[in-house]
Amino acid sequence: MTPFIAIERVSKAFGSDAGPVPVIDDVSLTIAEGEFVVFLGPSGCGKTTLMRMVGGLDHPSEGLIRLAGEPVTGPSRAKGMVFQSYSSFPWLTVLKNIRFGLKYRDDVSEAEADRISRHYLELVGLTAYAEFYVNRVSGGMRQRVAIARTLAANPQVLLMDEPFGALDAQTRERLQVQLLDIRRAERKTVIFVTHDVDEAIFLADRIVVFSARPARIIRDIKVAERVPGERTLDSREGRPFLDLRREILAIIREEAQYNEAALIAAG
Amino acid sequence: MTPFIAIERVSKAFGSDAGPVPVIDDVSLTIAEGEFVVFLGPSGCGKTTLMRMVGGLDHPSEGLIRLAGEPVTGPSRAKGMVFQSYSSFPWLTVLKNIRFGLKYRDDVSEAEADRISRHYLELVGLTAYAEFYVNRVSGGMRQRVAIARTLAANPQVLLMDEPFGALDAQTRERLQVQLLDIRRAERKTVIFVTHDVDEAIFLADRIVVFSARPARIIRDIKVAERVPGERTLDSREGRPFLDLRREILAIIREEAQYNEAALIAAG
Amino acid sequence: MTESKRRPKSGSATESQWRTLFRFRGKARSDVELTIGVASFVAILLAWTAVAELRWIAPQFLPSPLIVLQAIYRLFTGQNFAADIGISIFRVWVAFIVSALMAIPIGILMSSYRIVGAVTEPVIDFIRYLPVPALVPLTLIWLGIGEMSKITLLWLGTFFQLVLLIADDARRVPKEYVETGRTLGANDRELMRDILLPAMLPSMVDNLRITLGWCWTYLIIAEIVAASSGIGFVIWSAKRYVKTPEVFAGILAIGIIGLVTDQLIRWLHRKAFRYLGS
Amino acid sequence: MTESKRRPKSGSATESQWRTLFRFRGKARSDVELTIGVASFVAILLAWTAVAELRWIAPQFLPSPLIVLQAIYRLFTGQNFAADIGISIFRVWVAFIVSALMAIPIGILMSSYRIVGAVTEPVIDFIRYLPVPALVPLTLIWLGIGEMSKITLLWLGTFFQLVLLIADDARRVPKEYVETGRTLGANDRELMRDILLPAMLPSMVDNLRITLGWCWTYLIIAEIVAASSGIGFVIWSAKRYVKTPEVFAGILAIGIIGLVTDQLIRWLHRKAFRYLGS
Amino acid sequence: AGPDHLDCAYPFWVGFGPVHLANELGYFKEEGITVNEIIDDDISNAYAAMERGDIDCYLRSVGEYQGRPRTPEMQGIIIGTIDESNGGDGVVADGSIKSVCDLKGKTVATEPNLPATLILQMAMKSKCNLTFDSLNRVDIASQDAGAIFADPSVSAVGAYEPVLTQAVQAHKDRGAYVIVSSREYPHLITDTIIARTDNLRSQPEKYVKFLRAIYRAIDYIGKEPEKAIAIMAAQFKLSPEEFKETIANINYIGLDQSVELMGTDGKPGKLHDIFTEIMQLNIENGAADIKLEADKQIDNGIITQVWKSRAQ
Ligand SMILES: Nc1ncnc2c1ncn2[C@@H]1O[C@H](COP(=O)(O)OP(=O)(O)OP(=O)(O)O)[C@@H](O)[C@H]1O
Ligand SMILES: Nc1ncnc2c1ncn2[C@@H]1O[C@H](COP(=O)(O)OP(=O)(O)OP(=O)(O)O)[C@@H](O)[C@H]1O
Ligand SMILES: NCCS(=O)(=O)O
Ligand SMILES: [Mg+2]
Ligand SMILES: [Mg+2]
Repeated sequence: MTPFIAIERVSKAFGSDAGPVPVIDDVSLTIAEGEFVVFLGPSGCGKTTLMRMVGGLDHPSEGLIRLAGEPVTGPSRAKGMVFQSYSSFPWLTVLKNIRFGLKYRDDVSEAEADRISRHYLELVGLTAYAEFYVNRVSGGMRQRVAIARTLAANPQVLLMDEPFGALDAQTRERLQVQLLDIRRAERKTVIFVTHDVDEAIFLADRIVVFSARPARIIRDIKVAERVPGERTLDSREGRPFLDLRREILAIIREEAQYNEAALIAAG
Repeated sequence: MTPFIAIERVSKAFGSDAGPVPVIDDVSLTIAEGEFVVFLGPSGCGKTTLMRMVGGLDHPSEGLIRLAGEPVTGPSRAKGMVFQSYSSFPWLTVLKNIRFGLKYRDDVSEAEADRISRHYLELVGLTAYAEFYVNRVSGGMRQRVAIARTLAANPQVLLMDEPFGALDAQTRERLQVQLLDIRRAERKTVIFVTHDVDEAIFLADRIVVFSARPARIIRDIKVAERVPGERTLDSREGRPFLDLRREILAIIREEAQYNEAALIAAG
Repeated sequence: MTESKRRPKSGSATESQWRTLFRFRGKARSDVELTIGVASFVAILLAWTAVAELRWIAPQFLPSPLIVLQAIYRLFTGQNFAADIGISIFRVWVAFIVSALMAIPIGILMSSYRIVGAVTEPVIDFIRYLPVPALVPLTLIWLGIGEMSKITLLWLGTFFQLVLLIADDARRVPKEYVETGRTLGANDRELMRDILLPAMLPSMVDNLRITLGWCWTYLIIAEIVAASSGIGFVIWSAKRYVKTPEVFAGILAIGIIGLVTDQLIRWLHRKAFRYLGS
Repeated sequence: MTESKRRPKSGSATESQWRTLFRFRGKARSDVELTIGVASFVAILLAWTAVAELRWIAPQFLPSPLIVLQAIYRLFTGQNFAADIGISIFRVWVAFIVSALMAIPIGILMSSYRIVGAVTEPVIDFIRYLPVPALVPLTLIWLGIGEMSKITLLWLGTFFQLVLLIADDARRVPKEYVETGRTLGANDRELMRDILLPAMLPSMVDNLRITLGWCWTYLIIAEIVAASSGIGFVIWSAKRYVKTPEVFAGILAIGIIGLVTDQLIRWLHRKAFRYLGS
Repeated sequence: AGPDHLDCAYPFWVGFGPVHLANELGYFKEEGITVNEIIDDDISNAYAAMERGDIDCYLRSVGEYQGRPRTPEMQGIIIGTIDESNGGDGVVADGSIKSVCDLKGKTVATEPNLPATLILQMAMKSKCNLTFDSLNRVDIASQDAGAIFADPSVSAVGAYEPVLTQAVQAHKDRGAYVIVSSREYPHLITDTIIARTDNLRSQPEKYVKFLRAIYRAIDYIGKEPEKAIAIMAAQFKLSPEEFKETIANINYIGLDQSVELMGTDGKPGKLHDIFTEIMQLNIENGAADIKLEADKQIDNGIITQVWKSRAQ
C-alpha cells in the first residue's frame, strides 16, 4: 500500500515567554488508506497537537505532512475532525448542527441532506432531541452531536480526539461498533485518540504509543496481526486481546514511571 | 448516622417551547457524612442536573434538598464542584487558577495558600506547567487544574462530574488513589459521576444507578458490603470486584435495551 | 434554564418575585421590571417638577413639566410636530441602515483579513475622532443642501464607530467555531456567512442598538443644515427664540423615541437569542 | 498560538509575510502592517492633493495639504497651538476617566442585579439619545462657564453610552465562570471583582477605546461654550471666518491624536491579553 | 438656477420675513419667477452653497457680509437692503456696570462677527476710545447668552432679541439691563440682499423681479400688519404675538428708504459710508483681514431699475 498519510520528520514547538517549548520531537509515521490508527500516550504529551497538524489546523515547526502525496497546507472537508472539547454551534439545534457540514457538499441534494442528517442523528441516539438547542442537552449528548456532524460530512480521513470520552458504556459500545462498520463500508482512514486501552485494541489496526512531552513514538503495534479475526464485542474476552491489553498497560506504566522520575528530578 | 445530604422527593423539569420536559422524577436519597456515592446512568439521564441541584446551582421543581439539615438554597464553598466541562479561568495561569479558591478562606494565610496550592499542583502532576495560561495546556491538563482547584478550596462535600474522563490510565489511577486518601483523611462526603464501572466500584461506598430520562433510581448498591476490605489497585482483580462489575453491567445493559425499545417506539 | 412553573404558588411566590431583583444575576418578571421603570421615571418627573416649581432654576432655562406638556400640545396641534417626528425618524433610519449595511460586511472583512484591517483600521481610527460639525461645509460642497447631506452627516457620525464595534465582535468569535467550520469544508465566504455572522449576532445586535442611539445624537447637527423640518430643526429654531418649553418638548420627543426603540430591541434580543440560555 | 521562529528563513519567508495578509484570520508582522497603514495614508494624501490642486473643490473649502501644513506651522508658532492641544487632551481625558470610573462599577451592577438594571436602564436609554448641544444652556446654568461645564458636556456625551456597553460586556461573561466562582465561595462582591471584571476586561478595553474616540467628537461642542482655548475652539473660531486651512489643521490634529491613541490601545490590548491566544 | 428661478438662503431671523411673505402672497409668481427659501444659520454654509451654485442669493447684515474669507473676487454682491436693527441687537450688563467704559478689564461674552459685537466695539470706541484689547472677551453662541450670564464672573453678554430680554428678566437679581443696543446706532446693523455675482451678471432681470416683489411685500406689511405677521410668524415657528414682540426692535426697509441707502445709477448712498466704517471695525476686531471697497461690493443697478419701473 502507498502511504495515504505521511508524517515526515515532524517537530513542533510552541513559542512562550521562556523561549520555544518543544511538543513533538521528530516524529515520522505513515498510514495506509483505510487504516485505523489509535494514538495512546500520557496526558499533555502532544497527541492533540499532532492530530491538529494532520488536520491542517496547526503547522509543523519542522518537517512535512502529506495526504495522498500532497502536502497538507490547511484544513478541508477531506479531513474531518471531532475535537476533544466537542464544539457545536449554540445558535443551531441538534439536527441543524449535524446537517451543517452537508451544506458544503454539492454532491448532496437538499432532500438527501435531510435523509443523511436524520440517519446520523438516529445513529447517535438523539432522535428525540433533534429540535433542542445544543446547550439544552447534556455533555454526552453534545459529544454525540459532534460525532454525528463529522460523520455526516463524509470526510476521507476521520480525526477523532477522545470522541467517546463522556459516553456511558452502552452508548460507547454501540458507537464503537458503528464506527467500525462505517469505516469498513466506506474505507475511511481513521486516526483516533483515546485513553481507554480496551477501546484502543477493539478499534485499532495499529496502536501508536507516544512518550511524555515532547512526544516521540515509543511503540507501533500492529493490532491486526496480534488479534486476528473479526472484531466483535465478545472478542474482548479472548486471550489475544487480554494479552495485548496487559502488554500495552505495561508499556504505559513504564513510560509513566520514567516520566514521574523525571518530573520529580525537575520539580 | 444522620443523613448529611438528604434529597427529598426531588423532581425537576426544564421549560421548553413544547411545555416542561421532566428530567428528574421523584428522586429520594440520603447520604451519610463521609460517604462516597457514585452516580451511574445513561448519557442525558439527568446526573449532572441532580448534582447541580445538590450544589445549589439549580433548583428542584418539586421537593427539597438538605445539607446537614439545612435546605440548600444556593452554591457555596461548602459544596465544591468539578464541572463536566471543566471550566477554568483563561486570564489566570495554572497555579493561579488552583489558588483562586483559597482567596475566600479567611482561615488560610497567604503563605499557607501558597503551600496548599503548590501541594495540589503537584498532586495533579502539573508542577512544570504552573506558569502556563490554561489555554496553553492540553485538555487532560485543564481537567486536572479544575480538580486541583476544587480540592484546594477544601469543601465539605465534593461534587465531581466525570472528573477523570480525559485522563490517561496512569494519571487516572494515581488520582483515584489520591482521592480516596484525601476523603479518608479529611472525611469528605463525595458524589461522583462516571461512566467507567471499574472506577465506580473502586471508588464508591455506594453506587446509585439511574434510569434513562427522566432519572429515577433503579438500583442503590452498597459496594462496601459487597467488596469488603481495603481498596487497592490489586483489589480490582479480585472475585467480589469482578462479580459486582458483571452485575452492574447487566443492569445497565438491561436499562439501555428497555430504553432503546422505547426510543424506537417513540421515534 | 427556564424553570417550569410547577412550584407551589403560595403567597411567597409574588414576594420572591421582588426578592429575585436583588439576587446576583437573578431574573425578574417583565411586569415587575416595568413597574420599577415607570417608578424611576415618575421619581425623575417629581424631582424635575420640584426644581422647576421651587424656582431653583429660572423657568427660562428649566420650564416645569406642565409647561412642556402644553408646548408639546401646541407643537402637535399648531405646527404639525408629527410630521417633524416622522421626517427625523426617516432620516435617522436611512442613515443607520446604510451604516449597518456597510459596517457589517466591512467589519467582518476587517477582522478576517489583515490586509483589509491594515488598510482600513488606521484610516477609520483617524476619521472617527473628527468632530462632525466641522465637516458640515465639506459635506455641503460635495452633496448640496438637500436630504443627501443631512443623511450623510448622520452616517458620518455612525458608520465609522459602528464598523469598529462590528470588527471587534467578529474578532471575538472563538477560533473553535472557525476551525470546526473549516474541517466541515466551509470556504472563507461560507465561514463568514455561516459561522462568524450567526456567532457574533447577539453581541452585534447589542452594538447596533448602542449605535442607533449615537446616530440620533447627530440629529441636531444634521437638521440645522439648510433644513426646515425635523425634530432637530424644531429644537434649534425654538432655541434661537428662547422658547425653552419647545426646546424641552423636542428633547423629550427624542428621548422617548430612544427609550421605546431601545426597549423594543432589548425585547427582540431576548426573544431571538433564547438559545443563549438564561 | 505563537509559532516559534525555528522555520527555515528562506527568500519565501518575507514573501509569505505578505501572503498571510490575505489568509483568513492570518496574522501579519507589525512592520508589514505599519507599511500598509502608512501606504493607505499616503494614498489618501495623494487623492486629497489631486482634488485640491485640480480645483475640483475650491480652496476655500478644501485647501491643499501644503496650505494646511502652512496653517499648522502658523498655529504652532503664532498661536501656541501646542497649549490648545494640551488643554483639549486634558479635558477629554478628565471627562473620559470620570466616565469610565463611574461606568465600570455601575455597568457591572446593572448587569448583576435586576433592581439596578430595572431602575437605571430605561433612564439611561432615554438620556443617551439626547442631543448634547441642546443641553448646553442647562449645563451653563448649573456650572457656569469654567472648565467644569466643558468637562461635564464631554462626560454627558460619553458616560451614558459607555455604561451600556459595559453592562452588555458584563452580561456576556459566561455563567460557567460565575458558577465556578460561587462553588469556590466567592460572594457577590468577590464575583464582580475577581470574575466578572477580569473576564470582561478584553472586550471592555475594546469598548473603552471606542468611547474614548466618541468623547473626542464632543470636543467641539464643549469648546464652543465660552471657551478661549482648545482645539475645538481653534476649529470653531476658524470656521466662523471660513479660515479653512486652520479648520483642517485642527481637524488633522484631532485625527492624529485619535490615530495614535487607538493604535496605542490596540497594541496594549495585544500585550495585556496574550492569554487569549492569537 | 434658470432665468425664472432663485434659490435663496437666509438665517432664522424675523427680519427676513418679507421673502416668505412675498412668496406666500404670490408676488414672485406674479413676477413670473419661483423662489425656493432655504433656512440656515451658518454663514459658512451659505458661502459653500453659493460657491457650488446651489443658491443664487442670501441675506445678511453688512458686518457679517464683510467677514473672512471674503475677497473681492468671491461670489456675492449686495443688491438691496431689507431691514435694520433698532434695538434688536445689544449688550446686557450687570447692574454694577454703569457705562461701557466700566467694562474695561471685565469678562464679556459675545459671538464673533455678530451685530452685538460690532455695537459694543462701536460704543467703546466712540464713548471711551477703548478697543477689545481692554476686555477679556470670550466667544459664545448668542442663544446661550442668557445661560452664560448666570455665571457671576461674566459682566456682560451680547445677543439679539429675544435673548436680550430673556437675559434681563432672568437676572434681575444682578440688576441686569441693556447697556447698549442698535437703537443708538441707526443703520449700523443693516441687513442686505446678496446676489451670486455670476448669476446676477447673466440674468439681471430675475433679480429685478425678485427685489420688486420683496419691496411690495414690505409695503404690504405696512398696510396689513396683522395679516402679514400671521404669515411670516409661521415660517419662524413663532406665534403672531411672539413675532410682533420681536419685530418691535427692527425696521423693515421699504423701497424708498432702500434707494436712499443704496444710491442709484452708480452713485453711492448712505450704505457706502456705513460699509466703510464697519470695514474699519471688522479689521480692528479681526473679523476681516482684507479691506473691501464699498463701491465694488454694493451694486445699485438692480434697485435702480426697480425704482425706475415703479416711478413709471
Ligand atoms: N497554544 C499553546 N501554547 C503553548 N503550549 C501549548 C499550546 N497548546 C498546547 N501546548 C502544549 O503542548 C503540549 C501538548 O498538548 P496536547 O494538547 O497536544 O496534549 P495531548 O496529548 O492531547 O494531551 P491530553 O491527553 O491531555 O489531551 C502540552 O504540554 C501543552 O502545554
Ligand atoms: N437548560 C436546559 N433546558 C432544557 N433541557 C435541559 C437543560 N439542561 C439539561 N436539559 C436536559 O436534561 C437532561 C439531563 O441532562 P444532564 O446534563 O443532567 O444529563 P447527564 O445525565 O449529566 O448526561 P451526560 O452523561 O451525557 O452528561 C437532558 O436530556 C437535557 O436535554
Ligand atoms: N457625538 C455627537 C457629537 S455632536 O454631534 O454633538 O457634535
Ligand atoms: Mg488532547
Ligand atoms: Mg452530565
